[in-house]
Amino acid sequence: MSEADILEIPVTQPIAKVNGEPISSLPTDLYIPPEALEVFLESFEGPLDLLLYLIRKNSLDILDIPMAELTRQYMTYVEAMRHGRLELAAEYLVMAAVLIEIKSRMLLPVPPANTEEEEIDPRAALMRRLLEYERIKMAAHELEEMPREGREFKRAHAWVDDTLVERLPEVSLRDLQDAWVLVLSRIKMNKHHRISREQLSVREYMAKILKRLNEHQFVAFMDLFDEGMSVPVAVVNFIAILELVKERMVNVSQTEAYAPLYVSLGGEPVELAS
Amino acid sequence: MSVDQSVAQEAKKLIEASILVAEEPVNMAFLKKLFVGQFEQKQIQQWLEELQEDWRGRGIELVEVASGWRFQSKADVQDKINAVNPEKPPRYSRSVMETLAIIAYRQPVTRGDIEEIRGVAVASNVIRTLEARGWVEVLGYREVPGKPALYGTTKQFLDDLNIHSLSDLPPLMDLQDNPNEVALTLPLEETIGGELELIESNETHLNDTTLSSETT
Amino acid sequence: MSVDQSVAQEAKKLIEASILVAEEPVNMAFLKKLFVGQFEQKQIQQWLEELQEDWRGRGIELVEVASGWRFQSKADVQDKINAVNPEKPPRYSRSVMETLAIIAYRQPVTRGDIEEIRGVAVASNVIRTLEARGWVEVLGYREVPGKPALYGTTKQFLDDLNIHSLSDLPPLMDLQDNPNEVALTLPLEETIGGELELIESNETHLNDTTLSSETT
Repeated sequence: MSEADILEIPVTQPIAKVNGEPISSLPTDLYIPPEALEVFLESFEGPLDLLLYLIRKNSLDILDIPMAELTRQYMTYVEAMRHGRLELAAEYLVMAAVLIEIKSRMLLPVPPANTEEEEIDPRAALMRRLLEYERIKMAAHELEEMPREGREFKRAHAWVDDTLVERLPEVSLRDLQDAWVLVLSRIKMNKHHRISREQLSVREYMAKILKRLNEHQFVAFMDLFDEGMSVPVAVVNFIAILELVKERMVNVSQTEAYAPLYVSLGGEPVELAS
Repeated sequence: MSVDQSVAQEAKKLIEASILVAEEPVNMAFLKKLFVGQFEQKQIQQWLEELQEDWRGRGIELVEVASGWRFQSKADVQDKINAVNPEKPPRYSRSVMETLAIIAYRQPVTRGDIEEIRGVAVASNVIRTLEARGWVEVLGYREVPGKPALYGTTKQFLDDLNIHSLSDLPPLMDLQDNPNEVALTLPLEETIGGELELIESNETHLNDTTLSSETT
Repeated sequence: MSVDQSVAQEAKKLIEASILVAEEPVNMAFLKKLFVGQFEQKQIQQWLEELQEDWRGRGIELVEVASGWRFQSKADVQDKINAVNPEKPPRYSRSVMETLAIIAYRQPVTRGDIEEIRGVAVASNVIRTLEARGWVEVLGYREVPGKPALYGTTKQFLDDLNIHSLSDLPPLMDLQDNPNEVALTLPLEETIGGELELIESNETHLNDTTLSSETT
C-alpha cells in the first residue's frame, strides 16, 4: 500500500489488502494541496473516527486488531498532517502515543505472576472505546434520519388575537443568543454565505461612528478618536472606520497632501428614524 | 354518548382552539383545568380521539407526543410547503449529532464523558446549539471536583422527534455481542462522511438500566 | 365552480396546512407559488373565503391581516384559555427573533444582509415590528445602488435587555463547531482573522472602558 492509497480520500475504493509491507518514510515529493488535506481532515471527527475508518477500510477485526499495522497506518496520516504544515490537534497525538504504548506492551512477555488472573489484552480498552464510538456514530446517524419537527413536519399553531394582548413579548439575552445559534445552524446550509469570525465591538464602533456622522456631517478624522481612548479601543475604532469605508458607508477626504482628513457619510444626508 | 351533543360540540371546539394557540403541546392537566373539573379525564380523552378523527384526511393531524397533544403537519403536505419555502431547516454537523446521540443514550453525562466517548474536545457551541434548540438541558452537577454539569435530553427533544419516551429511540446496537455480524454488515465502502447504513438485527432495548449504568 | 370538487378539496387542504404551520401570516405570493402557478389569484382567493366559511363556528378563525392570512383565536375562546394560564407571555416569532439577533450582532446591516444571512426574504413587517418596539433604527444608508437602509439597535434595546453596551451581549459564536476543524484550519485562515483575535484577547479591558464611560 502506498501513501497515495492511504491518503486517497473519502471516495474509498474497494478494500485495500493488508499485507505487512512496512512503510519506512514518506516520499518527500509527495505533495498534498493544503486544501485537499484540510477537507480530508475535516471529514474525521477525531482520532477514534480515523481509527474506525482505517479498521473498516482494511476490514480488520475490531476485536483482534493487528496493532502493528494499525499503528503504522495511523502514523502515516499523522505524518501527512504535519507535512501539510497543519497544527495537529492534540487528540491525534495522544492517540498516537496510546497506539504505540499498546503495541509495545504486546511485544513484552506477560509476567508469570499475572497468569493466575485473567489475561488482560492491552488492546481491550481501545477496543471498548472504538465499539462504543461506533455505536454512537450509528445512533447519531439514525437520529439524523428520524422525522424531525421543522423538517419533516411542523407544529400547527394559531395566533392569539393581538387586540387581546397588551403585553409586549419579553426578550432575554439568552433568547437573543439562542436565536443567533439557530441562525448559525441554518447558515451552514448555504456554504457561500460564510460569516467570518468578527469582533462585536468593531460593529459597535461602526454604529457609534455612523450615529455621530448623522449629527455632524463632517467630522475630522482625528476627532473620531477621543482623548484618553485606550490603545485597544483606538485600534477597534480605527478598524471600524476602515470597515465603514470598505462597506462604502462613509467617505474619507482630504483637500491636499498632509491636510487633515475628514470623514463624512457616504452621499446624501441621512435622517435618523427614531 | 354521556353528554349532550351541543355540550360535546362546545367542548371539542374549546379543546381544539386551546391546542392550536398553545406554545407547547397541551397536556391533560391543562384540559381538565380548562373545564374546571366539569368533565372526567375519560370524557376528555374521548373528545380528543374524536377530534383526531375529525381531522383525518386534512393536511394537519392531531397527535399525542411526550408532553401532550399538538397539531402538526403531515409529511407529504410539509414536503409541498417546504418546496416553496426558501427557508431551509437547520442542519446539524456530525459533531452536534454525535454529541446529541451520546447525551440521548448515555444521559446523564458530563462534557468530559462526551469527550471521552468521542475522543475529541467538545466545543462549547456544540452543546449550546443543542440547548438553543431546546433538546438538551443541565440536569444537575456531578459531585466531583469542578462540579461538571450533567446533561440530559428534554421533553421537547422527544416531542420534536415525535416519540413518547427515550425507549422509543432506535436501539443502540450491541456490536460486541455479535462482532461477525457487524463486520459483515458494515459497508466497507463507507464514505468517511459517515454514511453508515442501518443495521436492523441484534438490537438490545434501551432501558433504564442502560441509561443509568453505562457511563464511559 | 370552475374546478373539480376533489381538486378544490386538495387545494384547500394545502392552503389550510400551510397557513397553520407558517411562522408569519401567509400572503398571496406564497400561495401562488404553492400551486406553481396552476391556479389564478381569484381562484385561490375564493378558496380562502371558503375556508373562512368552513371555520366559522369554531374557536379559531381565518383572518386576513396586513401581511397576509393567519388563523387566530376568537376573543371568547381566548378568554377561557387565558383563565387557565393567564401568565403566558407573548413571544416573538422565530423570524423576528433571528432578525433581531442579526441586527444586534452584525450591525450596521441592510435588509439584504439579513436576507443573505437567513437565506430567506425578510418580510417588511418583521423589521417594522422591531422598529415599532423601539429596538431597531435606521443608522444611515449604504452607498450602493438603491441606497438600502442600514439598521442598528437603539439605546432602548440596551435598556430593555438591561445591558450597558453591545459588548455585554452574550459572545458571538462562530460557525465552526467542530473543535478539530478549528484546530486544524485556523493556521490557514487569513491574517485579518488573526489580528481580530488579538483584539479579542483584550476584551475584558475593552469592556471596562465601555462600561465606565456609559454607566453615568
